[in-house]
Amino acid sequence: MNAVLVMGVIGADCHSVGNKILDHAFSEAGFKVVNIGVLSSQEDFINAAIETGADAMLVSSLYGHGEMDCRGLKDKCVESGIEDILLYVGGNLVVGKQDWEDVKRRFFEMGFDRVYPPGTHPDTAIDDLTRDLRLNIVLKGGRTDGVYSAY
Amino acid sequence: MNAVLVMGVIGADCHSVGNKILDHAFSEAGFKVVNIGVLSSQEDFINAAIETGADAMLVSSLYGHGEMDCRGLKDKCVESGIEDILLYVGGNLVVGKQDWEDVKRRFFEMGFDRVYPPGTHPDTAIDDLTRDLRLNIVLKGGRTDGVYSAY
Amino acid sequence: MNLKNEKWSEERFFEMRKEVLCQWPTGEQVDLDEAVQYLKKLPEEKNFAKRLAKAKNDHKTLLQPRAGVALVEDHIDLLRYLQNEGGADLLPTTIDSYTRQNRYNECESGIIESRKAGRSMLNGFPAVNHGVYGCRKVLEAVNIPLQARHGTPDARLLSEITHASGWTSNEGGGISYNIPYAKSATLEKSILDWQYCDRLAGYYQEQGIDINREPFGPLTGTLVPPSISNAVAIIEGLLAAEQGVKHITLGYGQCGNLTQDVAAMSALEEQAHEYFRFYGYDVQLTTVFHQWMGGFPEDEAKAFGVISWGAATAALAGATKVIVKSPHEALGIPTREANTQGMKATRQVLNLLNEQKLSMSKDVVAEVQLIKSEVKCLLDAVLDAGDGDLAVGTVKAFKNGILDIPFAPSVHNAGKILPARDVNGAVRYLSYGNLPVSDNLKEYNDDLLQQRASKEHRDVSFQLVVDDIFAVSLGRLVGNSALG
Amino acid sequence: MNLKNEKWSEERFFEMRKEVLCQWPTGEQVDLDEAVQYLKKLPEEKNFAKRLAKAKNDHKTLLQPRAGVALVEDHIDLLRYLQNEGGADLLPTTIDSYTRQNRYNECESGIIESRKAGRSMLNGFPAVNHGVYGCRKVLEAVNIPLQARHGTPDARLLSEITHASGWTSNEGGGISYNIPYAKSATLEKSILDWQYCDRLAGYYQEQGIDINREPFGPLTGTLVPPSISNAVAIIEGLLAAEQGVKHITLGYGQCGNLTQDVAAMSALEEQAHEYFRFYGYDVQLTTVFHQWMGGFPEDEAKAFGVISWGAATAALAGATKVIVKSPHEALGIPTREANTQGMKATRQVLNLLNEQKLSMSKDVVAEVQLIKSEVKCLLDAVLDAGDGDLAVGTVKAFKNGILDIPFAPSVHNAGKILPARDVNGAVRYLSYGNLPVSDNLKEYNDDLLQQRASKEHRDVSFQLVVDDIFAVSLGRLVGNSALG
Ligand code: B12
Ligand code: B12
Repeated sequence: MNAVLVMGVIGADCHSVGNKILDHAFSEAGFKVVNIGVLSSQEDFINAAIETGADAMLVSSLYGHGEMDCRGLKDKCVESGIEDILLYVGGNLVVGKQDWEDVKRRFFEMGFDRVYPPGTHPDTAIDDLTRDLRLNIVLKGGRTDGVYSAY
Repeated sequence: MNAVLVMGVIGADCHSVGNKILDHAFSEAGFKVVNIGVLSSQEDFINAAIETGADAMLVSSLYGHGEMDCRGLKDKCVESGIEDILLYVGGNLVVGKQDWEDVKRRFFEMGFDRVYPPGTHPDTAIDDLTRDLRLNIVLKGGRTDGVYSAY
Repeated sequence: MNLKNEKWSEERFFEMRKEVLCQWPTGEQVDLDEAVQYLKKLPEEKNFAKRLAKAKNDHKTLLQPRAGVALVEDHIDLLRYLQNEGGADLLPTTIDSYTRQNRYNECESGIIESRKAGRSMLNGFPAVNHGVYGCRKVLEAVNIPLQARHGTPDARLLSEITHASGWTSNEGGGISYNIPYAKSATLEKSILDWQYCDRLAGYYQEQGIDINREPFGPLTGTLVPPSISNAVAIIEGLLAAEQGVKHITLGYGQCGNLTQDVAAMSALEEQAHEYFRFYGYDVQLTTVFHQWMGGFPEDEAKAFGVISWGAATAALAGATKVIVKSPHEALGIPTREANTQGMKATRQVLNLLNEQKLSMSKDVVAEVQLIKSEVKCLLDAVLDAGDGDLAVGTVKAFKNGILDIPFAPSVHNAGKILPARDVNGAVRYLSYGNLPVSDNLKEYNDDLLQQRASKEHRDVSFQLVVDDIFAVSLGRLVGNSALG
Repeated sequence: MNLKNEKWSEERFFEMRKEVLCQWPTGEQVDLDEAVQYLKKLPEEKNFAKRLAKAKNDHKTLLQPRAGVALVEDHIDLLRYLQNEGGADLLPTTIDSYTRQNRYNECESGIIESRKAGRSMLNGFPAVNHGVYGCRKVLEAVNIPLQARHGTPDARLLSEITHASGWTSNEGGGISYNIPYAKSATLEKSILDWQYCDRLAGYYQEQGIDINREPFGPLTGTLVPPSISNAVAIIEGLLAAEQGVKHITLGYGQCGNLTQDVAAMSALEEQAHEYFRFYGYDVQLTTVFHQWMGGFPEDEAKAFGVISWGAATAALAGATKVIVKSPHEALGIPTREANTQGMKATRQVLNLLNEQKLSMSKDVVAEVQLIKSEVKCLLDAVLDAGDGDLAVGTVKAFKNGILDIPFAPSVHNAGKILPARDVNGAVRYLSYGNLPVSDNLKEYNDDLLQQRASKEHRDVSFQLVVDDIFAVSLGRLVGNSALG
């Protein structure tokens, strides 16, 4: 069974190129990709995740409003009963060139499991996903091998 | 009577473009210019100054060895009995991009009256010369007007 | 929805205005008669259209940055800095993304959060929320013309507020500010809404006030073949002219191949003139060249290389203005210092090339011909689809993939074409989708792509597209995965 | 002094060697037979000539910085950094100015002072003082070819030491490393001394070791008309070939006008080939393009603009390599970081242009013709002056102003010509001095200058020259005092 990823670009953000590239890369890597596209609200992400029983939610934000748009997403996931879903975020997350360690910390505090800087190659996320999904299963008490595979 | 300037490029330095431009500008401004050219030693400067009874000595150094090449020049002037001559230095005085205030201090300590950074316009030097030469006369107890003029 | 490429009557326009001005409380601040008086009193040097006309006449390329922050005072500081330190010829105000989606409530939060954080939390200036009072403050604080730059499918209120504030240019268009910027906004509506914006500009024009309009040339900024962007630019130019706009700047985003870029700019200007003339529009046409609009390298020195090559191409193409990127491009909205660095590098190159013309080589002439032929194929089909009506035809054309913009987010875009670079680095079609381009043009195109693939010892495939998307940010023009 | 353009016999060469190797104690370290063995064992990728030949074959432009500091260990760190971080294709070692004047005692002080100060007090690497041991350490610490770059009228000992150390390229020539670099060194002597250097390279070549020689193209780096620098480059190429040099790189310093620069590079390569063929020399010819060699702007962003435009021109001109400037150029010898920034900007532009050719427009063709005609006038007169002997003719030509380099410090240079930019920014002759250029060429030249003067509403006068010298550092190509 292939892991299901919900992905999209949050907020009023229309940057679609990276989204299409990630979709292509994740699909090629064997994941089942549910791409809700650009200009997606927190609710859009959560609904898609619930509907598809997704294992991970990959949020992109390129345009600078990421901090405002992502605030509260983790809480909403908890409220909606999908508190175990892996939460990744990446892109140009804040306005301007800021200290990356600081940015990362702010997003970790918001409840994201992984935070990616601009220019992250899709392969990095694929590696992490493969590792984290397996781990997640372990934590959830499931089987440790072969259950989720990207390939 | 027009003020006499001895000018040249010190040490093993061959940068001749600025030297030709300064020569042209100072001459146009009415100074009597004695240009000893590039690759001139401290002795060349001093001999030319003594021979021509120069009022000011304008040393250029572009190539980075200025600090080594200029060391001791003031002492030699004193020894040669031209301790009152105005001493200017300008160009790319040291190796690399260094803190300018620091560079200036080092050259003041060597006994230069004025120290110019890269990109100094000839007019700056002309203004300074006009002022300093007049001042020099005053200090020497001479007449304060009309004696030395650049025009 | 009653869409037609026909000048709106004053009644229809004024009818719609009432509705528009109610969209947010600051709409009340717009009084058209007062605004006309205000604009009439502005000094010449703040008029965008006049500044461009002068530059065109003097064969100079003007320099314009992008910039906008959340708060009025900060925005003024920023623009003054770009004017005084950066030496901008023309000033922008980049509008934030919530405004672009008409989410003025979120703008309000962004303004408050920005005050709290002590830095801009918005990626632009929320002009609607700041209203005419705020926008006029900005205009009055600077000495050169001001333009709204955004990406708003429905920019009616924004345009009302900014023009009334003396901002004499407005970027956008019903296609170029929808397909690359929106997901579900329909073209019927965005074209209608931009007819409104154009009609507004036309209204001012009728009162003797020159207003410049600039369709957004680069679209998605990512490997857009020149014939696509030129076709869209010409359509939006014609739609604007019909509503009474007299000062139009058509734009193009650098593809990176000098021959193609110079040719595309030439083709755009020539062919737009031809169409304007054909339809009897009397328009003052100028051009804008956008420095590379795709992904940038993170390294600042490399970014300077990209910026400078854009500047050189702008100069050699004889653009009336160039929109400047900064060395921070890959990472985030630039500080004013970084923005100024981009401008200084650009200015230096423009000045180095000021006296130089690139004489038309036979390669450039051939490429001009190619682009114009492709554009002709597209525009003929668009008009056909609309039974002669350009607006209607455009909507249908996007539905059928007769017009199609690569990598666009809109569901109203077919998304079937795929661009890739050829053996010389020019952007070609890996897939034409449904574009009605003639077979001989396609053969020529395919041959050039095949040459590249052979040179790189691989097949013509989607991997070329992926590699080309990343290429510039990885330090080259043509993505060649073999090179690593 | 017995100067003749004739290959030195081995006896004469070995006779002279004895004397040369005594000039400084490190001369003892050179053992020619051992050196030949050492060079034979070097890996291919450290051979300068081979690397250039490959690049030429692949139509690639290689990237080389300038760099040198006083101490061996620091110099190794520097070169490794430029290789690894900067991505240099070829490495330099810039030699300090005392070495250039053979003042090895002062070098010794410089080395000691540098140790004390903890920073380089010398503006380059004193290779003679460091000897073969020091220089081999440097070569062995890097992975790519190494070249000595200097400005030394008498570089005999320096060449002995560096070649014996496995540095497979040597920059310079009897004219180009005298007239712009010295005040009183006679041409008779400097040409003889460079015949020695060439003969040394030729000797290695006879032993089957490829050694590259590169006359210094840009001369004074300041508004040198292409016909002057091309004429000198071709003369030095011929003099080197006569001594048995087989791998020659001819150079040119950017003037800034694209048409002229591309044409000058074409003309140089074509015409050099013609002369080599005429005299029966079998030479592997490559070219080097120097980014703007005159005064730079202090602002780093502007400097990036100048650097990038140089990179673009190098690529479009198809140079085999480009010598890179840094954003610190106006201020001082660059840090390794600044040097790397210059290289990165350059690499980015080279890569953007890698797939692009500029097709020969008729303007370029006309300019090539013009430059070749002027060069022909000069070379004919030089040969005439020497009764057919190029070396003798060169000495006489400089005496009579038949060859003349603008702004040069040497008393053996007539200093009568004055360059200025024309209406398109190309470098022309404000005064031809005694150059034997034909009247029709002069008329064409004067007309272009007159056009510029008229455009700027002023006379053709010396002020043009002054303005043009400062122009690039003030942010433009053509100095126009009216523009302020
Ligand atoms: C092309 C582009 C545009 C196009 C977009 C067209 C389209 N529909 O996609 C246009 C011109 C329309 C545009 C518009 C705007 N843009 Co824009 N744009 C860019 C640009 C140049 C390239 C983006 C791109 O396509 N890159 C190529 C793709 C493949 O890479 P990517 O998007 O970065 O995505 C990759 C990685 O980031 C990563 N990734 C992304 N998300 C995630 C998530 C996870 C979980 C993981 C693991 C990885 C990951 O993987 C992706 C694939 O490799 C960038 C700057 C840059 N990068 O050079 C600016 C940039 C993103 N834009 C920016 C801005 C601000 C805007 C505007 C608001 C206008 C403005 N103020 O200037 C508007 C946005 C309007 C809106 N409503 O969103 C800013 C954002 C600033 C900030 N964060 O501080 C940038 C950084 C430019 C800048 N420096 O100012 N833009
Ligand atoms: C052209 C040039 C050359 C030409 C010179 C030809 C010639 N014969 O003149 C060539 C190519 C031969 C050359 C060689 C070298 N150069 Co050189 N050169 C330059 C360059 C690019 C421009 C100089 C120039 O002509 N400027 C135009 C004139 C009009 O301006 P100017 O010389 O600065 O002079 C003006 C002012 O400085 C001022 N001024 C100067 N002196 C004084 C004195 C007084 C009293 C006053 C008031 C004002 C004043 O007024 C002048 C007129 O306006 C500069 C960098 C730059 N500035 O962009 C490097 C530069 C000067 N060179 C430099 C170096 C190191 C060298 C070399 C040693 C090679 C090397 N290691 O790279 C050799 C020197 C060999 C030698 N023996 O001297 C360095 C010096 C570094 C430092 N100080 O840290 C510089 C700064 C480049 C760099 N950043 O590395 N160079």
